[in-house]
Amino acid sequence: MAPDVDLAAVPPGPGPSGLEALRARAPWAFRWEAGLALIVVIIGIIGTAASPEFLTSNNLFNLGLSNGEIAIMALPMTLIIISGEIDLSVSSTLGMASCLLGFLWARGWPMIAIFVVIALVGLAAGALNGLLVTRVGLPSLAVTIGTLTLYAGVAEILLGPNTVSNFPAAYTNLGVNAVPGTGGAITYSTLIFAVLAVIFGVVLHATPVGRSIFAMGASPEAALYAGIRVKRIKTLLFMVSGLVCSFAGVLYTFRLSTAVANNGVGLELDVVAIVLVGGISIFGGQGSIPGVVLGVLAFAGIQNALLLTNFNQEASGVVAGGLLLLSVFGRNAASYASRLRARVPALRRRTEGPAAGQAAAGSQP
Amino acid sequence: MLRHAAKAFGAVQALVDGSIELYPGEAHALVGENGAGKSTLVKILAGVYQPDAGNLEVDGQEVTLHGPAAARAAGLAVIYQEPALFPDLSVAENMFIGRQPLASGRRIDRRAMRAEAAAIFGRLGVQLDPARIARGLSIADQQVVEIGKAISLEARVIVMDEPTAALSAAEVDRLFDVVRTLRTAGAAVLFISHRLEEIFAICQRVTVMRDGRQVLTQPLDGLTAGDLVRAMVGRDLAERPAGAPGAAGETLLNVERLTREGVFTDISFTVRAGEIVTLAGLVGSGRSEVARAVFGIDRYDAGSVTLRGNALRRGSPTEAMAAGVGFVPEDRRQQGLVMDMSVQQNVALASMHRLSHAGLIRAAAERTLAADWAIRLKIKYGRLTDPVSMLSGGNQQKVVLAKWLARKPTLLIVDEPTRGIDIATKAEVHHLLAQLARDGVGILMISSELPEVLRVSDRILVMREGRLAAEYSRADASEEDIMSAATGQLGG
Amino acid sequence: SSSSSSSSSSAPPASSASASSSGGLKTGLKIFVIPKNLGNSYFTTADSVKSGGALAALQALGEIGAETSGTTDTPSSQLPVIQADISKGAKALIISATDPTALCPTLEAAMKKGIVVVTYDSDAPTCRSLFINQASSQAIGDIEVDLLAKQLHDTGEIAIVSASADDTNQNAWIGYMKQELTKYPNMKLVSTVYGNDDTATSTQVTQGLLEQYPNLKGIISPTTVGIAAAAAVLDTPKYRGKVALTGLATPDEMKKYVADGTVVSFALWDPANLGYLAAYAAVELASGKITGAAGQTFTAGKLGSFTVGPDNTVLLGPPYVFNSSNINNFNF
Amino acid sequence: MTPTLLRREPPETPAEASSRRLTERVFRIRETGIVVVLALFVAVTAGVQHRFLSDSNIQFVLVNTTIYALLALGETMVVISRNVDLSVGSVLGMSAYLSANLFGEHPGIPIPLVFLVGLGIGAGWGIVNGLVVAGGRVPSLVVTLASLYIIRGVDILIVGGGMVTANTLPGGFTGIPKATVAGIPDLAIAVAVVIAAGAYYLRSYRSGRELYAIGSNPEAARLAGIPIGKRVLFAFAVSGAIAGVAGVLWAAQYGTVDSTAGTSYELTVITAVVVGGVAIFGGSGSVVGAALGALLLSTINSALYVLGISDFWIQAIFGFMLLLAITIDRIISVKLTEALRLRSNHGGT
Ligand SMILES: Nc1ncnc2c1ncn2[C@@H]1O[C@H](COP(=O)(O)OP(=O)(O)OP(=O)(O)O)[C@@H](O)[C@H]1O
Ligand SMILES: Nc1ncnc2c1ncn2[C@@H]1O[C@H](COP(=O)(O)OP(=O)(O)OP(=O)(O)O)[C@@H](O)[C@H]1O
Ligand SMILES: [Mg+2]
Ligand SMILES: [Mg+2]
Repeated sequence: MAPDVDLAAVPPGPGPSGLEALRARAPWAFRWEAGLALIVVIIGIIGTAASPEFLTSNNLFNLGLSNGEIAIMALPMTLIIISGEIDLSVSSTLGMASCLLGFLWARGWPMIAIFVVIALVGLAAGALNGLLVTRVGLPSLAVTIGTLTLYAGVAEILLGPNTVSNFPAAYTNLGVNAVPGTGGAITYSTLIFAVLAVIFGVVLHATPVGRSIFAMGASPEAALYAGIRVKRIKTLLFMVSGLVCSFAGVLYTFRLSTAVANNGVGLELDVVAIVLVGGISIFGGQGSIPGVVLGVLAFAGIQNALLLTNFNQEASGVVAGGLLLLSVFGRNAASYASRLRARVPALRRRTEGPAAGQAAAGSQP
Repeated sequence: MLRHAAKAFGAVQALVDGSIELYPGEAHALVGENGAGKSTLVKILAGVYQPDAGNLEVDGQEVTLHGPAAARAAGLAVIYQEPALFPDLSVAENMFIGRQPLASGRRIDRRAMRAEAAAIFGRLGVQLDPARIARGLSIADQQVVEIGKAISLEARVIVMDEPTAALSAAEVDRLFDVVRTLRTAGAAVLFISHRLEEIFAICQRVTVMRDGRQVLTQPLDGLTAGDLVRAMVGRDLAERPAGAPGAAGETLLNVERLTREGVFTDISFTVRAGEIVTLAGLVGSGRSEVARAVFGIDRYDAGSVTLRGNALRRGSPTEAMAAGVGFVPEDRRQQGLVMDMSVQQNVALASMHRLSHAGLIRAAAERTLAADWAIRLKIKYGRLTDPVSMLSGGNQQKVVLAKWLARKPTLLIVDEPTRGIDIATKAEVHHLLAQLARDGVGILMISSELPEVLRVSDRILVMREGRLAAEYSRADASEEDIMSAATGQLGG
Repeated sequence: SSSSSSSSSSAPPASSASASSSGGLKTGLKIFVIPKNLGNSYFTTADSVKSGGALAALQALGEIGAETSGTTDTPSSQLPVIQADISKGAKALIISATDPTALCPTLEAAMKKGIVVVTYDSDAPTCRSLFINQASSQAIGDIEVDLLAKQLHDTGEIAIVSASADDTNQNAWIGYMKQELTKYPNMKLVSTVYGNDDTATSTQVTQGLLEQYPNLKGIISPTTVGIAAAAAVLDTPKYRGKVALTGLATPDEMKKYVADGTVVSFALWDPANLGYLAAYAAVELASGKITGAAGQTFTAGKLGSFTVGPDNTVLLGPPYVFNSSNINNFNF
Repeated sequence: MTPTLLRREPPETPAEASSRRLTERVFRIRETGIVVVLALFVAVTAGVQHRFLSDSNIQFVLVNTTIYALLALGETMVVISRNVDLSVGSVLGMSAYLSANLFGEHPGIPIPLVFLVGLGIGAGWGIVNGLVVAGGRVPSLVVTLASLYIIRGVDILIVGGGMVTANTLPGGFTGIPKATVAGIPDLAIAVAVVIAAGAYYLRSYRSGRELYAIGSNPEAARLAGIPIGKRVLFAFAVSGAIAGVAGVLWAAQYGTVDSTAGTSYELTVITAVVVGGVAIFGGSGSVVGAALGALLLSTINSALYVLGISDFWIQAIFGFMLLLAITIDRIISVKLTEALRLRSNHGGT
């Protein structure tokens, strides 16, 4: 039995245990957010190196301008994905609000009244998503693909071939001017995003509702058994999403001072991409608002850096996709590291570990 | 046989030195407290985990199991502690997945597959439809399917990790018959259970584990339950009295003619403050459904549920909780816990509002609450911030209990509260329930384990096929009465 | 000038060797060519060096030219690019506007900075120094109706397969088509449908027309994607020669269908020449040789000389008609 | 390891037989749900506009369906395994251009070879997706969302502003979608056969069933020793390969190919799959259903155009129809599970 004794005597490797200690002391260092922050910094450095323009207030302004609405829509999307659902209708909700704005303005409605209507319609659009998902019990992916078409269709009905663009300068300037006292670097949409991010962050990470959202995303049934109003909260989330997106639609319309049927078409995947880059698990139950904020920075930063360098714009998709992959792998790299200890002695079982186990984890949409 | 296996999960040293030897034709018991490392050892045998150290021999040949498939090929079949079925596949397919009987051209022969499944259920004496999809099967039915699967493998070593946890007397007897036939067929059976009487009923030898170590292995005859417990716990276990029936007070819960089409019919009973009422009966008799309906998880078609005279809205757990009802469900992994969440978050999950100030959850309060209950229930964990999935089955069950006790409920519904809980802890839980009762809490318990039922209940309601079959007070109830009422051999 | 340019617009694009850089033009200017979107073959022909478009001209004139744009033809994808180009220190922008109102604030800002803005293919009237017009909207509308009328002997139901319903060019042309149709009382425009410049959609709307109007005799599709899709649908014995098709298309797209008789004739200008002319105009402006005022003239290399018309617009020339007799002289 | 001993056991009990009939009906009814919707829709449309059922229009609809139906077949295999493939549209686009471009580059190249190339391109990308998902322990939605961007980007880089025009394509090639027997497009028949084969594979072969098992409960699949990685990889490879072939067909049907071919097809395909009653979170659903879903979509589409609905209303109505279809289908399936639950409790455990 000598060999047995030897085997049994094998002490745990020092390296991993050191890692364990570090993990215990500084868990944040192992979170994806940390890696993402690093990526953002790197992007900043590369961008500046590539073009002196990169960090100028003027460019930051443009950057904020062209990403404001997407960033804002990413916030409710974050909550929805964490709760285990998804909302692909964000872009068409934006478009619908935009067309509604144009439609009513062309008919001489007062702006305030228009805003109220848009808010209500946004809430209603979200409610429809929410009810179909929670009451009828349809998968949100399917439902919101449907409403993605439906709301875009409503936009078409509203404006048809027309373009409305005679909006008062007082409003359209919001899109062109910077927030006073920010050295011309901060757009109003950026400011709004910042404020909303704080609100969403607090709600998600510090309130019972936020905790409930995590719970229902991780295990709907257990959440139900804990007395959490899963259906109600989910419906509310979709309504919030509808509201925020229609608000983004207003911003979008004023920024381009144009209301036209195809406003916002195709943004939905960008929004989802940003949220995922931000480290939100597509299965729900995991993620953080700071992560998503970093995700926005990374996404917008890269796109903008590409524009400033003479990089072939056509390939921007390649880079965006790359970033997305990096995010999922980066997220795992963090967990690989923490699982190192379990893996080290098990290197001999190459055949089992990765293939089987990981596919099991990986094989969900 | 497995020698000196060790397994660690991160900081947790699940298995320090687990060794076990199995011989053809023997039923070998493996016992130990929750978290002793039994399931871990099982999973090593099954090739799910690779041991950090130690080796495994089959017929004297050292083997390394690269995965469950390899273990199966080596002739090991395993019934895991937590049933893992494919809800969308038929029961038969669940049993034969990956090795379905084939017809010409490597096509699957469905008829043969169903016939084989039916045959096995015949042996187990259960009436389960092989063509039914697995979704919606009760825990018990799921366990039955797992057992059927293991048998169908006709393996030489069959490992059963708490197969009886969800079963009630009738099914257990059937299972034991099967175990005996397997033994006579020359197979080795490794049998894990927290019910010592079962151990003595069918096992010849026993291995006791404590804190991941094998502390004792010897033939059972000559050993007493006391010896085993001492070995498991490492000390003498003071036999706690379950506590005299508390003076039952005002009527808390009043269930009137509750009916849910096809599941249960015309259920009426009351639970008074300070009283422990138990729903006994065979698995599948609809007890959990009644409990779920009372708590508001399931809707019911007719009848009423009133707490302290005011009616509970149907289908609203939130309202039931607000009214002071707590519910420990039967399936801890699906219903009781959010597996990805930390121990502490799970304990706090039902008390978030109490723990929050100005709408914000106070982290400190959350931690103290969790720590407090972890101590009171002797929960074994690494860090309060570890995911609860890291805890052993029994310890997970304690976390569920903690979650509800933390709410100080006036009526507590517990569905199989001691499922998979070791003997020492079980005594604690019983004591706990009795104490709660004494403090005036009304308790509605569902249990498939008759000794437990008789031990803790003030009143016992027996259900059969969705109806109330009989009612006994603790004084004049016997296992025989209850069994006959549950199975329907009731004289008149 | 119109005659000279029309003759030259029919000439196959010559290699930029023949480019004679007329005196006094600044060189080394940073000039960005911004089509509605990238990956659009029409604009690639208009811009690329290979086809002798804008970039070829800029190269010949010794400027630093680059083609930039978003990947979808929406203002929100074009705008950041324009802003970036300004940041990169452009001296001139040659742009096809996806949406004038959306782009104007930015383009005006650019002009304030002294950057020359020339629009081509699609105008942004209030915020550019010059618009290079491929052909007058009237001429385009008229010629397509006339081509179809000739095939239908002035009688029958016809329909229009347009791009997107909010495309300013399309709507302008369709407007003039309706005007021209008044000359043909027996030709009836029964429907206008939109394929959104998406092949699959254009195909389905065409199929829809055929089923909905069994007596349909002709289709006009003033967009290259639309006409290609429609041609593919009509390219069966059932419809060939029975439903006439014309519109705007590049010769290459139509060669097969002209050969097998699905399409008899269609119109277009030479996109490469359009870009080429725009490039020269931009350089002339950036060199201060012209201001873009009506009546000024300048020479655009191989295309000869052009005169700025009303509304600071330069007209490339009348649309050119392709048919079986000449289509094989072209490859773009 | 199959226990042959037990084969000679008494045949199934009546209870079992009846139950099997019911469970089988479940599957059939899943499809009948869509068939009913489809029939209703066709009936109504034809009532308003009889030419909707003209030979030519039936051909149009069937041909328009083929590409989506094919893609739906591959997507279904992926979705059943609790994954999703968002990259089909991009793969189709790249395959369409590269394969069609071959005719120009090598005039006279045999058509079957071109199809092989398309299949190869698709399978290649599919395998990449599969390897990353199965090997990298990363959620497929993220991976294929990334490859959606990447493949399209690469495509645009390759194609630039270029395009393949019909004149470079041999008549035999562009003729493929137009050939018919007895008024039915050959292509539609071929696709129907392929789908039938796929359905049979998923229903009656171990590896097919294992895809369902994986989607139904990945953890259990692992414990059951199912080679998850291999199966998932296979599903993605098939999905990719099919998208590749679909790309070639796309070129054949439309004649003109630029870098935008197949843009945003992924959502339409997933819609078809879901409308076809395939559970988006894996484990259940059938290829036939998905194909019917695709047929329903293009029928609705065609109907709206044939009826001459104003273009500005079409999209809205289409979206509405989608929601209606999945809602109806959902209601039907709920009724069925209810029936199942009641039954099982009469059988009792
Ligand atoms: N996947 C895991 N990750 C981390 N720790 C684990 C894991 N599985 C088990 N453990 C730890 O290992 C120890 C032994 O667990 P195990 O499940 O083997 O106990 P057990 O004897 O089966 O208990 P029970 O009787 O309650 O099932 C426990 O302390 C548990 O917390
Ligand atoms: N979620 C479900 N959907 C459909 N049927 C179910 C579901 N849960 C249980 N059933 C069925 O309802 C019947 C009663 O359920 P269950 O087995 O929970 O009763 P029980 O007496 O509580 O048994 P247990 O001892 O497991 O608690 C069983 O036939 C079971 O198959
Ligand atoms: Mg265990
Ligand atoms: Mg139960």
